[in-house]
Amino acid sequence: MSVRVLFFGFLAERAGAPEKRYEAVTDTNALEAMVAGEIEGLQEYSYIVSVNRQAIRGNTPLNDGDEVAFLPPFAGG
Amino acid sequence: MSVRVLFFGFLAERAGAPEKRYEAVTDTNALEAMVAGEIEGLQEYSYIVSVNRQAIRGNTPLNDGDEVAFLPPFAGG
Amino acid sequence: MSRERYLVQGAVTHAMIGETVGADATGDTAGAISVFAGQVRADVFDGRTVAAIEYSSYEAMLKEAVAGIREVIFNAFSDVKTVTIIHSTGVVKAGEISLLVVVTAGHRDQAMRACTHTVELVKEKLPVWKKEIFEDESHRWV
Amino acid sequence: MSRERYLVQGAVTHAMIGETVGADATGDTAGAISVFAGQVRADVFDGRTVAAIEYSSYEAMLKEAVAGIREVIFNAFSDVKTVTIIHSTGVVKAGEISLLVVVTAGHRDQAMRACTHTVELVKEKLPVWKKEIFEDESHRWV
Repeated sequence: MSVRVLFFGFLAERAGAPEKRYEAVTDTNALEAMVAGEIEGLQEYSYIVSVNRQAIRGNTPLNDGDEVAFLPPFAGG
Repeated sequence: MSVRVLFFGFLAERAGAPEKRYEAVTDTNALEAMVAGEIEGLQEYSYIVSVNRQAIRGNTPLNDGDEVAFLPPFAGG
Repeated sequence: MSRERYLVQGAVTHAMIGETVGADATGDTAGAISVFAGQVRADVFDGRTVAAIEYSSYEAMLKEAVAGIREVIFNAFSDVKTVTIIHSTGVVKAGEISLLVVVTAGHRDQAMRACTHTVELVKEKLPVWKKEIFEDESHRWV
Repeated sequence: MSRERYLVQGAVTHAMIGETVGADATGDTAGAISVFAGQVRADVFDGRTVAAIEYSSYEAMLKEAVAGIREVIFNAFSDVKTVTIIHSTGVVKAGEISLLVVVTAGHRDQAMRACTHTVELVKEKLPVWKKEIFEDESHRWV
């Protein structure tokens, strides 16, 4: 299984790409651990995670083809 | 002496003209009495009087060349 | 900033809204622009539908009233940079705009509150009268 | 009323404000039009002056967020007839507009309150990010 992961705002800059693909990741906790290995200091940043465009709270199982996003605080307007 | 008297809104319609000239009128009470003789039911209408574009309260002396106006409630916007 | 135009013959056009914002929101320190436009409604009164409103005003007093409102707003809202008030005179048809208020400020809170307050003062302070003209050509002063 | 355009590349122009009002304030039952425009300020941070803001967004989520805001407003304000939200994406220079909100309603009270509430929800709910670009070409995420 494979999930599409999008990074926005300063997290896109930190991740080095706006979009990546992760294989064999079964839930969002596992994904965050993998991403934390690539983005130094991720734990200190304020952000939310969405799965298929819905913000999640707590660990959420992932399915093949899901679209996960790492969203810094919104700053529109 | 002579004053210029302006009527606005429905009072212009009731007065039959937007502007009239009154002679030998020394204060606003005297003027209102004269106007009341021309506009039937004036006393029952809600309006304010201005002298030289300043709203007045109570009787006010008039001088030659003054501009008096009869103003129904404002209805802008 | 001084805006000399405060009366317009007939309706305020949609283009005039953009032009006024463009004229007022100059410079790069105004972060917020708040606009209110009042439009003539085809209200029904006593079975008759409003086709238009004919506005009249006491122009010399209106000029002073507009200046007075702007002064009140600038004194009350220190972040406000410009205040423009444009009111129609003459006939404005239902569905057309008869009042335009544009306020610019550094930040949105004062821009929006000052715009609301300006519109309230316009209703209260401007020597403007309106005559509703119904579709059957009868009329009513409101 | 459905407004399909909610993202615009670069700045919202002054003409677009008039056009949006013209498209929304149709018919003759809307008496009040309330508009808010947010403009990029040349703020100074740490001795550097903002020359532009580069906006980015999560477009698929943004579309849903705009629809959600409109639904909240229509539910909260029964007199509101239209709500349009247009946000810039890409680079908007200081002194240019990056956000346009237009609300039409029967009467002014709900038009103005709904416009204010829409702007608050835009700040809170739209998945949009901004990067301040300073005159020396350095940048800062805000």
